[in-house]
Amino acid sequence: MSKNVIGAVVVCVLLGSLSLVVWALNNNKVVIGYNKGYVPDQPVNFPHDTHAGKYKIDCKYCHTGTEVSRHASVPSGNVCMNCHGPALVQNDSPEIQKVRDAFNNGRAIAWQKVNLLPDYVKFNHAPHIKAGKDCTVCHGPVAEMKKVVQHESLSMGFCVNCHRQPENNAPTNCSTCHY
Amino acid sequence: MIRRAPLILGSKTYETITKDIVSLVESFPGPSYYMGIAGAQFLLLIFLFAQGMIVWFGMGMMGVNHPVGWGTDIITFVFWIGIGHAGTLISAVLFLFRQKWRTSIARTAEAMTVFAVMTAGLFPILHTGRPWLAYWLLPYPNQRGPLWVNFRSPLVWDVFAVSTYATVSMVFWYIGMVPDLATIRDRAKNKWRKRIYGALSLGWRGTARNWNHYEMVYMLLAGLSTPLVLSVHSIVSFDFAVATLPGWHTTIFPPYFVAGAIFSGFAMVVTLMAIVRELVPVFKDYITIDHMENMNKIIMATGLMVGYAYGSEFFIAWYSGVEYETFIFMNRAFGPYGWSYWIMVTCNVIIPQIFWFKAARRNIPIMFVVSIFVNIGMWFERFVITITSLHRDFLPSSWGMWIPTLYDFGALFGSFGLFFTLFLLYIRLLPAISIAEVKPVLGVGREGDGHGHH
Amino acid sequence: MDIIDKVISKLRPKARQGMAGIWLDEHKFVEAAGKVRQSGYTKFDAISPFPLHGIDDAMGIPFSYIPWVTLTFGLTGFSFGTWFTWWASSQDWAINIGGKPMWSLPAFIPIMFECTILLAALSSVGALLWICNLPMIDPPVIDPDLTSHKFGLFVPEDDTGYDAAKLEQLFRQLGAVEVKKAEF
Amino acid sequence: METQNTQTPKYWMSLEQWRQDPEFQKLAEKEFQSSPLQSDDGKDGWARREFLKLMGASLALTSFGCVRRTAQKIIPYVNKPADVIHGLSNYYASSFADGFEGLGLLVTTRDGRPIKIEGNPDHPANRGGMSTRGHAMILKLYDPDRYTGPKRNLQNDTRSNREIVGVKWEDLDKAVIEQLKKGSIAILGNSCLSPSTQALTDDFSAAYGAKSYRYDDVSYEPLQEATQKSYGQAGLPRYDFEKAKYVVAINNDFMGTWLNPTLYSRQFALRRRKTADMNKLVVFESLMSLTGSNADERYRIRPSQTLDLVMAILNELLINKKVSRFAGDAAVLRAVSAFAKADVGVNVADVAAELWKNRGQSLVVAGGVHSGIENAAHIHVAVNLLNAVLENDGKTVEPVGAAVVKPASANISDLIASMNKKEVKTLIIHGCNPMYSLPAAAKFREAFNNVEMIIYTGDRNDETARYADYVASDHHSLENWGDMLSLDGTYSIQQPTIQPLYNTRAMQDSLLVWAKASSKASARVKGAEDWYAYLRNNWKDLGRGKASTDDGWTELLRSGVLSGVTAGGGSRTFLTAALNEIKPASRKSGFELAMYETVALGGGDLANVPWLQELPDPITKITWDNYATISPKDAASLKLKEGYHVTLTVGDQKITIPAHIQPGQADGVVGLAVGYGRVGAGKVADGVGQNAFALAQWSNGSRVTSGIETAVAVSGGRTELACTQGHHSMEGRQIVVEETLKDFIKNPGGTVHRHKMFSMWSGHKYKGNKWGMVIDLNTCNGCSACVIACQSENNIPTVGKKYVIEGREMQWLRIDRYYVGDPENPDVVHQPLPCMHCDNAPCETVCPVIATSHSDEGTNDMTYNRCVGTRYCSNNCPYKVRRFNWFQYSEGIPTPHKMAMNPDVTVRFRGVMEKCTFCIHRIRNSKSEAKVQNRTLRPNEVQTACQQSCVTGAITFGDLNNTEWAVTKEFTSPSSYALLEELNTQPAVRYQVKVRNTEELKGAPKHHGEGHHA
Repeated sequence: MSKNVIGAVVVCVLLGSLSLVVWALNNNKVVIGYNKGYVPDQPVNFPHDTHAGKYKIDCKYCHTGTEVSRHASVPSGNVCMNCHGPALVQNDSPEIQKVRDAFNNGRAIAWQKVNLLPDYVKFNHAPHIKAGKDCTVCHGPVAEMKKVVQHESLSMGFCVNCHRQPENNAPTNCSTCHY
Repeated sequence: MIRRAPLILGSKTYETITKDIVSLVESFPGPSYYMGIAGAQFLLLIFLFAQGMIVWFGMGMMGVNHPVGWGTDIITFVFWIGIGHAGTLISAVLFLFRQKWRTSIARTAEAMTVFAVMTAGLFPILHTGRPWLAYWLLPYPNQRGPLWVNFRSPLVWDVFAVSTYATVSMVFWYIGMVPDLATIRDRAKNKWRKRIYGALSLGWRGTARNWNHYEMVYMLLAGLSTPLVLSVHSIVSFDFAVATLPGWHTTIFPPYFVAGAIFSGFAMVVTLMAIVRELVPVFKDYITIDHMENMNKIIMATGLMVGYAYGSEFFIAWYSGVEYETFIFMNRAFGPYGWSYWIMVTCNVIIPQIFWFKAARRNIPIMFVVSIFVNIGMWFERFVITITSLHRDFLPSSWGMWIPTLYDFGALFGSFGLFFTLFLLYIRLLPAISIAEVKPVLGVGREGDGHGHH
Repeated sequence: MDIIDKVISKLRPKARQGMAGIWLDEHKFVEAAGKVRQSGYTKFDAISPFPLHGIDDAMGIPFSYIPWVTLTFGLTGFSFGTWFTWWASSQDWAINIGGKPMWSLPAFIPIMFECTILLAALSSVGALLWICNLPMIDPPVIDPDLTSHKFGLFVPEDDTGYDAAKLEQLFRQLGAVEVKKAEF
Repeated sequence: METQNTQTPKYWMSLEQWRQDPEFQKLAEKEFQSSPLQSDDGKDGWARREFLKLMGASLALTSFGCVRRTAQKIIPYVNKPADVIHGLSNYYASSFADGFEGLGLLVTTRDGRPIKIEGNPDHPANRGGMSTRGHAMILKLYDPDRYTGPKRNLQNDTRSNREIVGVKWEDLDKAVIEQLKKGSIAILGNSCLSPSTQALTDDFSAAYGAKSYRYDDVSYEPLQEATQKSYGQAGLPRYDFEKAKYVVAINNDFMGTWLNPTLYSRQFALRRRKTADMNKLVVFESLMSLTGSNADERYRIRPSQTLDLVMAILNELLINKKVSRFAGDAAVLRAVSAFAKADVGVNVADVAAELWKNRGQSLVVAGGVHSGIENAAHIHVAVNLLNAVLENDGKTVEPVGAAVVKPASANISDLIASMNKKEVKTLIIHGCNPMYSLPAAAKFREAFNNVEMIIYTGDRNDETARYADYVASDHHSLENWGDMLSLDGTYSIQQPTIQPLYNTRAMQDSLLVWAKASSKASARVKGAEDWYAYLRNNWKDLGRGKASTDDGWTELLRSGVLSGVTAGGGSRTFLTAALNEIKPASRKSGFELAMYETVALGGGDLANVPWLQELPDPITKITWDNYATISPKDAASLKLKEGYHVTLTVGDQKITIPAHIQPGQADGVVGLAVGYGRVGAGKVADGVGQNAFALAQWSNGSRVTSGIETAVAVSGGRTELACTQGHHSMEGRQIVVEETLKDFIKNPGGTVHRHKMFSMWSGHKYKGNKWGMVIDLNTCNGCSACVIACQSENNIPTVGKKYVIEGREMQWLRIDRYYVGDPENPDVVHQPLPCMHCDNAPCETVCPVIATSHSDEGTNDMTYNRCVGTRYCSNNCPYKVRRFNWFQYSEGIPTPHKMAMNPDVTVRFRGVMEKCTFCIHRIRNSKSEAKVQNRTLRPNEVQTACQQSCVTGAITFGDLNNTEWAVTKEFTSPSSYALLEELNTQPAVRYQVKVRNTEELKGAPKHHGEGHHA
């Protein structure tokens, strides 16, 4: 008798955990791979929490591409210099010194890419921003981040589960993203 | 009452049967075996090299092109899957029909099935452009939304059918082997042999209460395998029949493929049995000339069915009045690949007619040669279906030719290396004749024998 | 090596003590089994190298209930196949494929069929192993030839009316070539 | 002008800044160097950020999702140019002179690199369309075989050695100027379409007293000569095929290769489309040309009969019919009657009658490489007379004036003569490659020994460069400023769209630098700081005042075209004296060799562009080779089969080459394409085919390319020709439906056999956009520009000859060509075949992993990253439009070519299927743009690449759910049909029937179910 009880329990536990795994994977509760939580070191310690959080600078001030282009764009050196140019904000900071040196020497700063999509995924910022999606939906609370972290898995499930919501009225064709 | 021919020759007792069969596992083989396995290994190496190169550099290494998107890999896949049918047929269908003569060849036929399906199963994976992603054909939970598979695709049906078939055949084969493994375990003197076969035999001890359930499960598996075996080749034929392509888009394909599969499978069993009889002379008592003759009869019968299918295809192509269909069949027989069509007809329809003669049916060299021809013919049947339909379809502008490369030959001949390596290992490592099944039929055809109670 | 032996001995099933008789002739053996049953033993077992005709009746072994397991799981497999193809193709993510309806039932029949067979077959085998207590690690064997050409009866100690001496006599009477105390 | 982003097209601002500000230039270089590619492998300094996406590494990494990715970097600009938005294209209007054909360009650039050439919709020559070579020339910019800087060739006395060393521009200039000061300078140049370059050359000549000579690899000298003789005025004629109702082309390929084929094709199609008043094309020709393949009536003549044929028509009109004002002109009649006995093998009475009936709206054209017989100018004089007789002058043909291609004072034969007389100390060669295209008999090479220094302004180590002492390596035209006056009289501007990739210098800048060193340099030269300044200054006059102000100049650069100004026009009178020299030539016996230009390669200038080499010839469908074309009858009598080698012997020159049996070719004629057999053009072109010019004759100081007596011998051996279409008959199936004009007018599409289809269910509904395409087989002439446009737009790799033979070409769009009727002289049909985007797509059903599926906009989507590569879809595609990546093709793309990749389209990896996407990225971009601008798509806003490039407007694309789009009307018109309709695949691409303006079709329409014929 006890054998049967043990067997039944084992079978139930197996089935239960299997369904749990299925549910978790399908609903993006568990992320395997995809670099969620990736926090690379940047060449310049750019504090988003200061710029976007404390001073409430609009994301689009620097990331100018968001409203028109596929790419949000990382700002070019001259954008930094708008505020951090000679005799302007925070001149004494060594991090800013790096930025200014680079600009003055005509060097670009090689930022580490945080949120990366593969080549075959054509994410387009402009329509998402136009549709009123907040940057934080995908990028998380950047305004609180000292160092930018990949906040979401950015897996296909992550995209699709949002596109599917009827209120978003977004297409779920393959060619929406892949072409 | 007509006296039945004995199923097992020689003066055998239960003990000698055990000894005859198990001795193969308990002794070291002779030089001819080693030569055989060295040859098989060589072919296997060719297979590994060819497929390795293909996986590394791309499918372009093979002759497949545009418009002939499927070539050697798919032809050989269907070929091996077809081979695999005889085993299940012998062990399951003949079991259900209470054909006692099946007992001595069932094990080896099943082993052939398992190895043929294993060999076959590699091909659909290796024929893809990105074989390392072949697991995407399985509907497993994933982080893509989730994105499932296309259940309308015959290739997904294939995945289900072939994997089910492989699983069930393997289980069937293994369950049938468990009592025999126990026999080897009990006879073992060596500690490791005892351990290994002990583990394999699952601790089987042959109590009557176990035999009761065992026989029931064996029958259930036979009953389940029978529709399964018919479905597998039907589904493989759907790969073609469901397509739009003239020459593929044919309703006759499922029965035609199944008949062809049995045909080629039995031919392969005859080939193997002829070899086994030579390699292991003692098996001649178990795999008798009567067994061989029975199989040859089946070969002839299925050969006629296949021949009928060939004729019927032509008739329907003409009768339907579909111009593409008519063209493709004329092209099959008289186009640039006409030679392959006539090889197929010769090997599959004409040559097996020799089995109308009893002397030919009972002559080992003749049947060996015929069985080889049938296997060649059946490979070419799949060649004809795959290549000639693809190379000239609807728009003449996209017509083209398919020319095999060395890698095609490597993949084809190399696959025999894999098959024979497994088969030769099996002959020496596992009980090649079902001991527990042979013993009850010892009495068949023996009068006055103390064991016969039939 | 020794470790393996140790592990095996730990995993070995608990052996029952009892009396065993060995026969060489299967007809006498089947008869003997019937007689032993008539003598009131119920927990005894008959060991043979191959399934014996008539031993079920002689020993009163009931018809196997595994077909019910097969049926149940076959139906489960069928239902799962039906539900899953429907759910995945038309509910979870309906994608227009080849202009076909989202739930293209005829195209899903192969899947449903294969699920049925697979679950039925595996469940039958599972049931067999479950019922027969298999796999067993290195179970005691009364005589190695019982899987080759000998036939054995074993009556465990806990069987009703167990009496070693009486049993030995009975076995000898029924044609046993060997009778011994054994564990099984 | 429609563009895909919100910006209006931009002109290039920063190049000037770069030029003027050395600091800025340094900075810019730095910026380039900080590219990710640079940081990764340190070799290449070109890449921009988007480039990363092309790298295999990132693909490999992303395929294995669970592996922690290695870091990728984002390199922003240090100082972003205001116009450049990462991820959006900028469009620049420019110009491209392809020999004598001037095309207006719209260059698509991304982050400062041109990625695609499109037609400038404002340019009258091509109106948004583009030729094959126009599309392909972008790869010449990124050609890895280009010289990366000026070179010096350390020649020995006989110029037989090859020691090429790099040289600094300063040193080169010093040496050249020193040499120039010795005087006796000759400049050998092509018939340049650029007025400012011509002006500069003149200035240079004036500064040094240099003499100019003219040479074109593909020359129109006979036409120019005949124009001069016939009318007493220089210049080339301007044709208007749109006005011509009856066109007769005599050994002339005006649709494919002759003069301005893009413009002519467009004009012809415009008239073709007016079915009520449709034109008729009658072609007399020796070879099967693109024009011949579009003929309503086609007759075969030998090259040597070209003049006879024109005369026969004149004879019919002037002597037999006695019509026109020339009928009484004794001089004319004398000249014409001299040909009365010439046998042309064709009855021209009907054609002559039709011509006369349509006088004033007919057009006769002749000439081209394949009618470049001895005294070819005579043909043109006769044709001029014929057009005059038919009163076409001033209507369908008119003078364009001397401004367009300035007539040369002397040609290369004069140059050779003066070189031999040791009158030339310094020879400057630009814009032509005489060592490739001149026959050895011209003895140009030998004359080099009398020259002290040869300076060549080519861009690679080609046939001519290897004999030059200095190669002043030139910019690519996309790197250079310039202007153009095309043959239709339109002025346009050429502006650079990328900073020069290498240390090259514009030819014009070289001339300017050298001219300035002369004390006699004109004020114009002295006043110009560089070529740009010179050009700008020159345009103060050319631009009719519009270019004088900065705003005007800006506007000019924006549109690229000086609108409202057209050179030429007016009337002219035929001078009968021109006929004096014309006499019947002696008859030729045996085979006549006729060279011809292919649509892809032309004169061979762009031979190193793999797209062109792999473009199936519109007629033969053969790639990667030239071959001797021969008629089926001759092949039978020579016992010749396809690909067998033949040896063509002309005098002491021999060429052994595979043969191609060409239906429709005249008997007794061997055709051989020029442009192949390059030496030193680069890795792609070298060794491909044989140089036909080697067999050319040199007669009276000009090159003879046709009507050459040649011996043809089968020489054993066989080469497999890489043909993309192995079967040429439609097998009686309903594939291309043809209709006679009469039938078409009575009941358009009446000959199409329609099938009754039924379905068990109603099908999916498409509520939003539903994309569809209609291809008009009537206006499609098979020129194949769309194929290259598609290749350029969609990052399609080339695979090489071996793999084309194996059937692995990758072009998404193919053009099927079928012969109809008797192989001796069949009708030809062309059928472009993109993916049909079937509503009931057979490919989708069989894909196991949903890598191909249908979108709710009716497109058949191919998801590369999901594809495992079973190739089942391709097998099940009745149209066989799918292409498989048999190997990792992107590995084989040379690094600079990668800069021409379209970042909007995924670069496919090994083992996946691909196919036409309906330019889904363009749809997506347009929709995104519309969304950003709070609007829906405007009608006809989305254009596919093929549609955009199609100069005849044969392709219409758009939303089938919206009647405002042009495609809806076409799609549902009664003359449209679906290919293989009976399969019920419901294609989203339909065809318009081909209308032939004949009484009867060679392939009589019949129900395709009635069996097939061989």
